[in-house]
Amino acid sequence: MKIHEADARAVFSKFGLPVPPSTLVATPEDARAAAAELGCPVVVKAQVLVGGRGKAGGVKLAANPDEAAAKAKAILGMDLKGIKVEKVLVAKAVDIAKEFYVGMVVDRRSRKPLMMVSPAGGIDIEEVARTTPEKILKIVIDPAFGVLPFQVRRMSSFLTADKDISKKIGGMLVSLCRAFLGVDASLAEINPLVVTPAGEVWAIDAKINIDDSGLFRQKDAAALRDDSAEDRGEVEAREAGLSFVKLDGSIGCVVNGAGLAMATMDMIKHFGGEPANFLDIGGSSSPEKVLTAMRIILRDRNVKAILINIFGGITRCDDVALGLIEARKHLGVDVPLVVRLTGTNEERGRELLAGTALIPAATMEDGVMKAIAAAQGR
Amino acid sequence: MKIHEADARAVFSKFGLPVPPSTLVATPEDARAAAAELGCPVVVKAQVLVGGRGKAGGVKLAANPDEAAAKAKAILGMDLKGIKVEKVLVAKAVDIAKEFYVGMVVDRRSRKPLMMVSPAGGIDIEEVARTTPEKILKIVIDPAFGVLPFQVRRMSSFLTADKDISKKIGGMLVSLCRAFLGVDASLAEINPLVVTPAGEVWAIDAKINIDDSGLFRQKDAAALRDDSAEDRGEVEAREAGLSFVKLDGSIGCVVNGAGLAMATMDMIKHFGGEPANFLDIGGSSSPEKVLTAMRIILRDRNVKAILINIFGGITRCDDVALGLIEARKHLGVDVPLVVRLTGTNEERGRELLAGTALIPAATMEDGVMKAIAAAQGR
Amino acid sequence: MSILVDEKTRVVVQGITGRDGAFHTGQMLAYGTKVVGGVTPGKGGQKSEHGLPIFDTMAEAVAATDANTSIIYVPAAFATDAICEAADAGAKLVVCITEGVPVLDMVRVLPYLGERGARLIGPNCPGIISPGKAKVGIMPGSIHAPGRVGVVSRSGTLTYEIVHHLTKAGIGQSTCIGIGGDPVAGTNLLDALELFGADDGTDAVVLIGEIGGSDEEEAAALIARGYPKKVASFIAGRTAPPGKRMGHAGAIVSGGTGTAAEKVAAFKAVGVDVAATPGEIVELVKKILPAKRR
Amino acid sequence: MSILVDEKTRVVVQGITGRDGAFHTGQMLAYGTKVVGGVTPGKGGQKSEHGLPIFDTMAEAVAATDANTSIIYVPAAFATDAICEAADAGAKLVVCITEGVPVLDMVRVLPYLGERGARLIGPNCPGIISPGKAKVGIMPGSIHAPGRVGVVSRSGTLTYEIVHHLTKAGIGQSTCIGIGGDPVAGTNLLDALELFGADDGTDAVVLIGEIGGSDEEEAAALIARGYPKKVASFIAGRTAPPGKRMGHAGAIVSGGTGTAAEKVAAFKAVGVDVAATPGEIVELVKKILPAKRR
Repeated sequence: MKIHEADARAVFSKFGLPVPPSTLVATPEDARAAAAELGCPVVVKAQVLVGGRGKAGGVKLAANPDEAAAKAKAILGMDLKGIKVEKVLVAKAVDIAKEFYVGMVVDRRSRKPLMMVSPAGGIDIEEVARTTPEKILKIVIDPAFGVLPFQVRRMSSFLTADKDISKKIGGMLVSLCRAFLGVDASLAEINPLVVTPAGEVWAIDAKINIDDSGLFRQKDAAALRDDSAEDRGEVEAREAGLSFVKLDGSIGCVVNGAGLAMATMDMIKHFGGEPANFLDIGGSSSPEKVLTAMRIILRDRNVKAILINIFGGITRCDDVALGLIEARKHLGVDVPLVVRLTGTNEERGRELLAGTALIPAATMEDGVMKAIAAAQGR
Repeated sequence: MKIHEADARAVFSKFGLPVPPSTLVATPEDARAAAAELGCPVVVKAQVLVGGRGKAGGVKLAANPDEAAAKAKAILGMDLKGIKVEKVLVAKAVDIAKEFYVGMVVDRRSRKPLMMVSPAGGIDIEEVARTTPEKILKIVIDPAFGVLPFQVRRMSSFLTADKDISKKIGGMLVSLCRAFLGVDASLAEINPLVVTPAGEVWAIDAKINIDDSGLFRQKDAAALRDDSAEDRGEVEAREAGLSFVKLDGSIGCVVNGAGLAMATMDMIKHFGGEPANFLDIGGSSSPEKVLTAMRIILRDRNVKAILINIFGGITRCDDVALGLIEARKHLGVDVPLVVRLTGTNEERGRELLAGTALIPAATMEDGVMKAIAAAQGR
Repeated sequence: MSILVDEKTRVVVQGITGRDGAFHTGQMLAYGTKVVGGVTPGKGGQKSEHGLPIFDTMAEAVAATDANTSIIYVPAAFATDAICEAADAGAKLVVCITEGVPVLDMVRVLPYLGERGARLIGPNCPGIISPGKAKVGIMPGSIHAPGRVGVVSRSGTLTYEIVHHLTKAGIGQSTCIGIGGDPVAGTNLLDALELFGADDGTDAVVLIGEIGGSDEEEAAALIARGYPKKVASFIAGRTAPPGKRMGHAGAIVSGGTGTAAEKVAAFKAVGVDVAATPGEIVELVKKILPAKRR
Repeated sequence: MSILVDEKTRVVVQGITGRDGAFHTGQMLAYGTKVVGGVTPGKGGQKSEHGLPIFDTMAEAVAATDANTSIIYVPAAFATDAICEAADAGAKLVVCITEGVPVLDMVRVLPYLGERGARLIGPNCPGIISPGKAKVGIMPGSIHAPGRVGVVSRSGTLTYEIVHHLTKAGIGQSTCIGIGGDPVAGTNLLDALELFGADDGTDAVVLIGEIGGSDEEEAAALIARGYPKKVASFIAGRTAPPGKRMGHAGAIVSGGTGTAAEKVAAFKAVGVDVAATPGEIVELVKKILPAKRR
């Protein structure tokens, strides 16, 4: 789960990272007042959960309160990658002598947290990783200790030869690690970590993603969720325990299991169709989940046919069949439904669907072919 | 390092353990006031760092403030195993339906913290371990997690079948583990953990020993040290980085290394002498340490001879020799000094001591024999 | 032969009284798996609907049943504890079906298991089956057949789809293992490859990967260093858009890495064919199986 | 033959510029140990007083010198970090001389080392020596002689005393290892016994114990289960009063357990003789050494 910069700054502050003072505002007038109170220059930053807002004009410097109001006015209401900017952060600007990247993720390979630092700060770290990987130092962290002093020394001396600044950055690395472990983060980044000409260090941008699986015990973080950057269907799906990603094609997909759902999309494309979505109804199924899935898909006017592809394991085919029957009853299903059911309780599922207008398919390939044909009106 | 019950109660409270309210006082009048404020009955408990104070009459129940004052008067100034009682704790008494033992130590065998619980609370747990070991459940703790829920369930259900009380005790186990890990404890005990007839749970006694090696990072705990229960020599020795234990014999020992120091005592006894002390001047030696060691030993009027037994490794014989020369110069050395020096820089040490009145010994056994003879005036 | 589970596997079900736990216990028993008991704290002493003894703790369950394996169906908030409890009680294989276990818990769990000599499969996985011997998971037993092809997969149902094709084509499996869709897995693709590599009963391996991470690239590197068995592959997510998590926490193309195209290229570079559709895997396996064993 | 250190041991000294570190580096070099460099953060690039290269980090030191062993002389507050750094850099044996390391740090350090395949000796120990081959510690080299008796001890100087007696009596040592006086040791009595048990160059073992804990009782149990070598013993602290810590954090008789009498009895019960004085160990060893090897 992504959280807003303003919230990530608050988490960082709580864990002792130096973050320039800032105020979150929703109007140009409040931006002016905030700028006056903080002291100028300030940076006005769009608060949207999409990347690249700087390049898109969502971050602007203001030399005085009036300019802050004007910049806020320009940014508020702006459309950034489909998201309307509702709030801006007015943050005290700091002079920049150097910019570093500092970040932390969980590493699949070592199965441990990984800290990454680079002297190439302020730019896209994935670009750095591709073009100049030697500029990134990666350090595996043991959660029983957090980042160890020898690791801190290695990283901070990788960034700078200045002992004084190196020590300050070391303190930030320790705090970042505590914050990461403390909030069940899946990603935490300071990009850039700035050194001022006077030798101060600041985290002038803050990014934290929280592990969705950790939210049950991170109540404070869970309250920070902002759905506005998400498709309505994706929000609804998540709340119902489904996983849904909207695409641009014409064939809706209801599948159990993420791998099979991806493979279904891939096969539709392979045989010349276009999937309208990724949708995984998850493991332990219930008729309600299927009903919700159908409702979300049917809302998409591009959808010309729906393929239900179920290979039952923990998901039971009879549960799916019951959900489909409910959907036919309660939702205006005006597109062809192709249904493939195999696996746990498959016979009972087929029995339940016998005699309905649903188009049965014997195999996944058969189902994909029939759905493509149906979508093309054949 | 042992800390007082009052301080251990404060640590427990900080980590969320239910501890009955109490007040630390130094006079009967203050005990009366404390009892009145807390509400009676209260328990008046001698605050001394020695075990068995209950049996020795250092813990008394008082039904009203006047009785509290009287009991405090009886306890204050009392001599408990050589320690004068300077303060008493006046604690609100709770009704006792059941008493359990709960404790935590570091286990040498598993090299992990170990939690121990027993339904035989309120009595000496080492006695329980000897006579009815089946009444103690021991659980190894992984510090990366602290005590895990399944371990909590095992321990609390070992203590009681009552689900409600079991749950409350479970919470106490979690808190005790956090306290233990949080203060670098080497031992933490709640004995007894009391269940009241109404089903409340209370930690009515609190004992915490802090790992001396952890004190450098446990500043709060380090401030709780009370030397009053210790021999003056032991305190002075510790402050000088030496390890000293006073005994009742006539032969003072200055040895490097705890094992060799013990073996020296053992050999003195083996050959018919009586050691006056255990004294380990430690590893990295300095002439000052030797000087301090001599000063501490010479204070004991029982000492009739001193044996210096050094096998140099990280300790250098020349450092020891310089210290002995200083001691001869600055302290009134009026007993025979038998000196055995072997190992690192042994020749330089012997050279430095050549021509002094010190009695040289070729081996440890030779030194022990000469020291026994000297102490017996032979 | 097979890996990790076989006729000697003795299973305790943690969460045996839950809906899924109870259902799949029945399915495992029906398959012939030696399920010897279950654990649900507070229900110790009762019998499950299958007539199996229920224990309050794994320690009691292992002591009473001599189990060596556990399978976990408890809710996510209790799964970490259940995994640790199983390993601490002496289970040498722990299969965690539960999804939604915090990743930082897994980071701490794996060393805990390592110290106790236990292996974890999962979490968020379908489990493991050695056809004809034991099924410790939620996969439909009927689609499997005993044989000499090992299957390892990051997916659940997609594995069933592919195994179903293999079985229908007369190609049996030594063991099929679903490692799960989370970023930190107790047993990963490389671990499974190594186990199959050392298994006398496995002639070839089917590797079912997906977008996200670099496990497939590492598997390709392992194969390049000299792997004793032939491998055929399928990669899910060729049409997945970047930046979107495709169900699994680990299935995400970010910053242009973790794409299906990269993984397909990595495999092809080391001579591992990649099927375009699940069904096509049958032809690839026929090509790599030793002639006498087809 | 010997255990853990020999001619192939290549040592980096952590804390080489400190008083003790510098002194004992000189002593180790004089003994013939292959000390290949040192680490002191902030002094990388300089040379030690012995002419050895100094590095800022263990990673650099290991990369430049191909070291496999580290010895640590840094102050207690930095020792935990130094141990972890050594293991993380690839040192397979880490000897920590420093005393005063928090016990709960050791609890966390040991799994960290285990994951990296590293062994720790210490902390608060004199180190290890394989006479004539390598000395990685602070013991006086001159008192040792090559031979076929293994020595393991919870003590430092007491070990020197006993080894000195052995050498003077013409009994050489395969390896002498001081495990240290702290309650949690990286290598304990049992570990050392097992290593000596498997060492072709060791004919008999001298075990030097002391009051506190139950390591000696566990060693006796190990011997009772069938130990391949003969053992002779000495136990320090027969006259130690209960409840008093005798220098070592682990040397305390509490609640009537951990007494010398118990340990002596445990050894005698399994046929291990216990010397009354350090010098008496010579006679005991002569009794148990195979005739041809005396």
